[in-house]
Amino acid sequence: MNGLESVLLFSLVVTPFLGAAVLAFFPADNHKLIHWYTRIIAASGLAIAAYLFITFDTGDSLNKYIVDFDWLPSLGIRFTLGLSGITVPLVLLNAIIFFGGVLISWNVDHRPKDFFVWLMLLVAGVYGVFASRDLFFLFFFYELAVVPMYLLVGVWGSSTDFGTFLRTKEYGAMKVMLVLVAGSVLVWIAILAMWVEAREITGIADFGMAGLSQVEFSEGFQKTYYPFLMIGFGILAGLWPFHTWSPDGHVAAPTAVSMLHAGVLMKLGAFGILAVGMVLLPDGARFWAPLLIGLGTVNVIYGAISAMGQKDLKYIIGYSSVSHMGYVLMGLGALDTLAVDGAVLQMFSHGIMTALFFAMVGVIYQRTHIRDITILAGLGKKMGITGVFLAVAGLTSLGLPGFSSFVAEIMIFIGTYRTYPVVGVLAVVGAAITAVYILRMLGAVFFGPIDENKWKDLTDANKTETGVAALLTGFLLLWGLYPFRIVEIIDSGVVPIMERLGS
Amino acid sequence: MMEWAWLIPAMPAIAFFFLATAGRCLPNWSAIAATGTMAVAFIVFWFVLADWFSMSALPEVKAFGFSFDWIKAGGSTFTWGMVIDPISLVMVGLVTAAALGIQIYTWSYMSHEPRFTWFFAVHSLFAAAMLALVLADNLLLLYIAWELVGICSYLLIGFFYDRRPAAEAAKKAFITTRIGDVGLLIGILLLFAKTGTFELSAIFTMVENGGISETVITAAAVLLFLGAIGKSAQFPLHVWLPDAMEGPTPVSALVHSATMVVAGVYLVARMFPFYEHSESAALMVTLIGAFTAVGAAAIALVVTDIKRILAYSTLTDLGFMLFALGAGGLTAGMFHLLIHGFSKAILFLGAGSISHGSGQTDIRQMGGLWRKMPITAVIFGIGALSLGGVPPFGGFFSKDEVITAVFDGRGWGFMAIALLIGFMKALYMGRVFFAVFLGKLKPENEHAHESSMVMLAPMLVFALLALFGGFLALSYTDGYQGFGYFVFEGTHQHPFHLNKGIAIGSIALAVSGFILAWMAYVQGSLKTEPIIKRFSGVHRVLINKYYVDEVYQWVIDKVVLVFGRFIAFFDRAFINDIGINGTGSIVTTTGRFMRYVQSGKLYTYAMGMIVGFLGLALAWWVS
Amino acid sequence: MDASAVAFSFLAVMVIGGALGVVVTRNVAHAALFLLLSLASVGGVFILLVAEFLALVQILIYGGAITIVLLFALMLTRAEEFTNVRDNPQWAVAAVAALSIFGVLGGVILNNKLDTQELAGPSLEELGTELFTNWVIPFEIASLVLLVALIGAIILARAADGDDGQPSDAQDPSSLTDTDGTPGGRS
Amino acid sequence: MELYHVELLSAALFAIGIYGVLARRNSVLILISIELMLNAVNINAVAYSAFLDPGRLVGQVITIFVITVAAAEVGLAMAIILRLYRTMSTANADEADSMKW
Repeated sequence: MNGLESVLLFSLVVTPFLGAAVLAFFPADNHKLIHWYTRIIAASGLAIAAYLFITFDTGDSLNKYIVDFDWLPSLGIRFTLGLSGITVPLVLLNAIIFFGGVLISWNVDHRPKDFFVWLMLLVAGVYGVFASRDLFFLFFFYELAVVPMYLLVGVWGSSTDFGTFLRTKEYGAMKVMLVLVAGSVLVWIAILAMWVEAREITGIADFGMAGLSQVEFSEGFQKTYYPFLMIGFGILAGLWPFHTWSPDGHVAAPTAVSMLHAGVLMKLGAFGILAVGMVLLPDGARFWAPLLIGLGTVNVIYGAISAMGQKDLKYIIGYSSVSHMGYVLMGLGALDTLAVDGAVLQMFSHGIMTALFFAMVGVIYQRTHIRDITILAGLGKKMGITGVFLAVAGLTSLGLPGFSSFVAEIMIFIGTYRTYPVVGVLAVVGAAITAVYILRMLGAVFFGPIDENKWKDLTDANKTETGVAALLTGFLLLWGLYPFRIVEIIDSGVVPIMERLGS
Repeated sequence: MMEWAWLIPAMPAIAFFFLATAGRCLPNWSAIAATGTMAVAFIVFWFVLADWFSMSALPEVKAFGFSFDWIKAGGSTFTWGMVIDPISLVMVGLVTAAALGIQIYTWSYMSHEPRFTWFFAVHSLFAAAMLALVLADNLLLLYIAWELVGICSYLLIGFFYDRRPAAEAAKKAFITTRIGDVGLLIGILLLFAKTGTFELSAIFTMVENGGISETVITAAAVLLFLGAIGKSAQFPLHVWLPDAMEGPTPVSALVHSATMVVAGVYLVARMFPFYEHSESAALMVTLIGAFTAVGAAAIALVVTDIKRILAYSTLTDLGFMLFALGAGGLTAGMFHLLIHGFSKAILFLGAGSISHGSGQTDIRQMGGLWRKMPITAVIFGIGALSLGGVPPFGGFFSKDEVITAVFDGRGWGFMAIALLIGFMKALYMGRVFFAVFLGKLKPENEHAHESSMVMLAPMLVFALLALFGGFLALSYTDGYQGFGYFVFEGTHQHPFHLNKGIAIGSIALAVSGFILAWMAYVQGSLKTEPIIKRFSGVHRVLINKYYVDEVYQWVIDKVVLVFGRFIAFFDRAFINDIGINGTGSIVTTTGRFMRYVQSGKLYTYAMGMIVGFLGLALAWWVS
Repeated sequence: MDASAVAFSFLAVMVIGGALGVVVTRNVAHAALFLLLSLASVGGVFILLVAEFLALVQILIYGGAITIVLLFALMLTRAEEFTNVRDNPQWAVAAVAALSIFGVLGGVILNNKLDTQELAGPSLEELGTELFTNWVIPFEIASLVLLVALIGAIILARAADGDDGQPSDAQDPSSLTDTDGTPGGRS
Repeated sequence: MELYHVELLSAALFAIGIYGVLARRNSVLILISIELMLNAVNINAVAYSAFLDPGRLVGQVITIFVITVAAAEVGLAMAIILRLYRTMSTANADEADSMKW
């Protein structure tokens, strides 16, 4: 470990861990102390991530700020952290959403201590996945990020009766947990296979990604094991047809967990495909790219049409996440530098955007206890601020220029169009369908006459909630209007991968 | 001064950000901030224009632009830059003037509205987006501005969001235009894939020297035109424009005159080299333009809501412009766009003034209003005569240019259609003017009153422009040899020329159109009821706008949404309940059977041990 | 056939017979007595194998202590079904399994006859020396095991607070009438 | 008397013990059957010691430990059976199955 940045990176990953450990000894009934403590932890993470992002040097080396400790030398396991151009924005994303999620959880008063302990562990896991340069620890953090979801959804979630079917929080929690663990099993198989194969070839036991990326795996091996990574990580990214855990998880999850779930957790999957699959198994990635882009296209169109048929706000946004993650998968599958750049930016942008969505839906649900858009109407009269921010998220979602999603999507469109024109066309069509369901949702919830008697005591978003929404909107606008810097950073991470892929 | 041209779109954009963030705190400043910035933009425009003329000594200097890097990734650099050439100058002039005038008008018209600030904020953004659209030197920035224009129209049409029709109209406008945008974006992507750049000048160079194949040019031209169809409300994506009346009147004025709808025409004009190089695409533009113009003019003759008549007249005029562009008449199309912009601004502001003063929107409830609102009547009359194509009003010159261009480009048959459109324009313009202002004053309109000077002043300015704008076509000095020398493509300088036969014919048709309208709605010698009775079927079809809306509504309700619900159901019932839950059920069912192994009875476990041992022994023996 | 062979045959019959008696009798008390017979015969086998000390220990501990403990426990529980226990339904399978085991073991034994030395055994002195020198630590640990087992048995068998030593009502109220107070349950 | 005679005796005793464990329901009888199996092992240990081990000691020492542990086991097992009988009013091993599934 050397240099200020390395120390900061290490502390970024470790802080939520220690924070959770320390929080476990707090008095459980002092809610105010617990909230403020968590806010400080989250804010410090945000500060570190912002510093790392701002000072990030897009120069020569791929992985920067290396933190490296021996952990189990006989198996080649090292605790290695490092940042590349791809991960810096994602780490920042995680910090932003964690901070926003903690603030938006001001109203959690059921066992807040336990809630925040699990939330911090989840966040620590996500930081770890993004920063790990060692597959063993990457997998460890990956699991660490998944497991708290079970308790967070199962204990603090909500059950909903949709008339024809029922979605309990227990069901949602179980589903999220089982599906994600199933995905991680596939990932783990592939990781072990690579470890064994690499030891066969080089004679060195090594879980480190830097070492493994130098190994020349045979083409047959790559073609066999890339699908494990693609599907395994893809499940977390909402790859069709393994996507249903995501909307159901959202419906059951509390607001902050939804934000982290769609905002960060789903990004882990796409990040894994890019940073593990495509980096370590380039031949496999090339061979399977048509499948990935095909499933990504299905995600886009299918998710958008499904969202159009939904009535529940969280389902609409859940399926829109499926649709938007489709753009990410599509961009990755195009194997085009511009498209992959766009995919990474879309991860960032979609993370912020869905977080904003869920924050605002949480505000609505907390006040009305309704999420059915056929019942809600005309809320704009009473909840103007909420409406504006939900509209911001919606407009970002449908790819309005000025917000960062547009930048990401246009890059994906260009990249996919010039590799697979038909897919490019379908992607554009998907964006048009998005407009339909987003405007339908906004129109149904906020426009039209309001029932004055029913919503007499309805209040708008309070200062905290407005602040969170403004923070997220600020990032959407910042990189929508001036994407140069973030694209430059992402590009510096993507170009070496693409050079290795030979495209 | 040209290097400051970026101020033109930037000023209203700054106003938007100021009003959107801090506007709540300073409500009284909103109008001043918006109008002030717009005025600055307008002034900058004049300096830029002056600069342009001082530079025009060098004919090869067609454009001046500057740019900055917006994205740099994957070996490509995307820039934001501006192009200043005659087409963009005309558009900037129109947009800044119209936006400024309409904002001043709004001071009075919207003064009672609590969300005054928000209106000015979005209005500013609308203008900024339109200005960026017309100044963009590359397709990416053009698309960005294009989308922003769309979203502003959504916000403004849906300004009265608590009224369900307004919300629905806004949604319809955005989604309909968005469908066209799919084509536009695909066209842009196609061009980028083939040329590797978004820069207009680079693309045009490749078009000129054959760097792009004919097929790609045609495909791109058609795809780009899809975008224009959406934005300029051409058939079959025209349905949103009449409904857009749900927005406040100043919005309608802005949408119909200078922003939004003319964006499509501008796009075709801007991409004109494509249509020059692709005869089939140009023919498509002509046909769609002509078809829309005739169809919409027929509807304009029967509907009775004043704003709807004006809306269908806009459709007609937009079709008319595209008609000209498709026939190769860039100058004519742009000129008509300019004159139409001023005239239509008057008509809409006038209509707003009428409904503001009398509370009526249906022309059957009006009549004789000139006694109560004489200034409005005069101004509205100028607009109607101009669009009706009566000399010496501006509309006459531009209409004549269009018909001449059509004749030159497409021959007699199309010229006849153009003349027919000209006649219908005169007829419905006469109808709306006479029915509203002449005739007997109805008793319920006794309380009608003239609007305030704040509203009338901008109308007066536009009236003067509509009145004398036509003379822009003529040549005066070496520096300005007429509109046709100013706006042209390639080497086809197009001086204003009067084809005497066509001019006489069009004047005769225009005047007869007004006379017919006068007979029908003032003098009464021509009865409309018998005609309606005689052609009741046609009338019903026209009143119902050819049932296009109904068909679309049916498709949306019965196909799109049903399909969406089906997919949602499919996802839940099949993918989830069978696919995902099914996997879970297989595991739990297996477990439910397997658990009987766990009997709780000691002797079965012991038996398991023994059987296991025997099995091992057997295996050992076998091996 | 020499004397030791005759004695071994006789003892073997006694061991097997006693064991079979243990597993077929329906009365638990009889089973305990058959066990005594079988184990005592095993003690006899030990004598034939020149392990006199073990034979003594076998008869004292098994014959004396263990069988007595079993009989005491049976008396303390005094379930009437103990005089007529039924085997479980898988007894036939169990018989096959047991025969199979015997077959496997017998096969292995007969196919692997080991080279034996002359039959001999250590003297009692040797055994004692060995136990208290080389094996002293395991020996002491074994005594600890016994102690712990003893304490554990006492704790398990004594009635908990509020437990009157009767079968609890919740499980089977009818059994209350079958058993009376068991003073042995309280320590 | 050869070694394999003793081994066969031991195997028979072991098999009978297994039968008892598998076929009996009463936990006391299962316990007794286990004692039979332990004795089979003891016979083997002593026999090997007598026939094979040059020092002739280890088998007997082992047997002493087995007997010790068996004594401890019986004591504990009987206590458990008593306890079981008191709480579930049965001494049958298959009726105490509340921890299944």
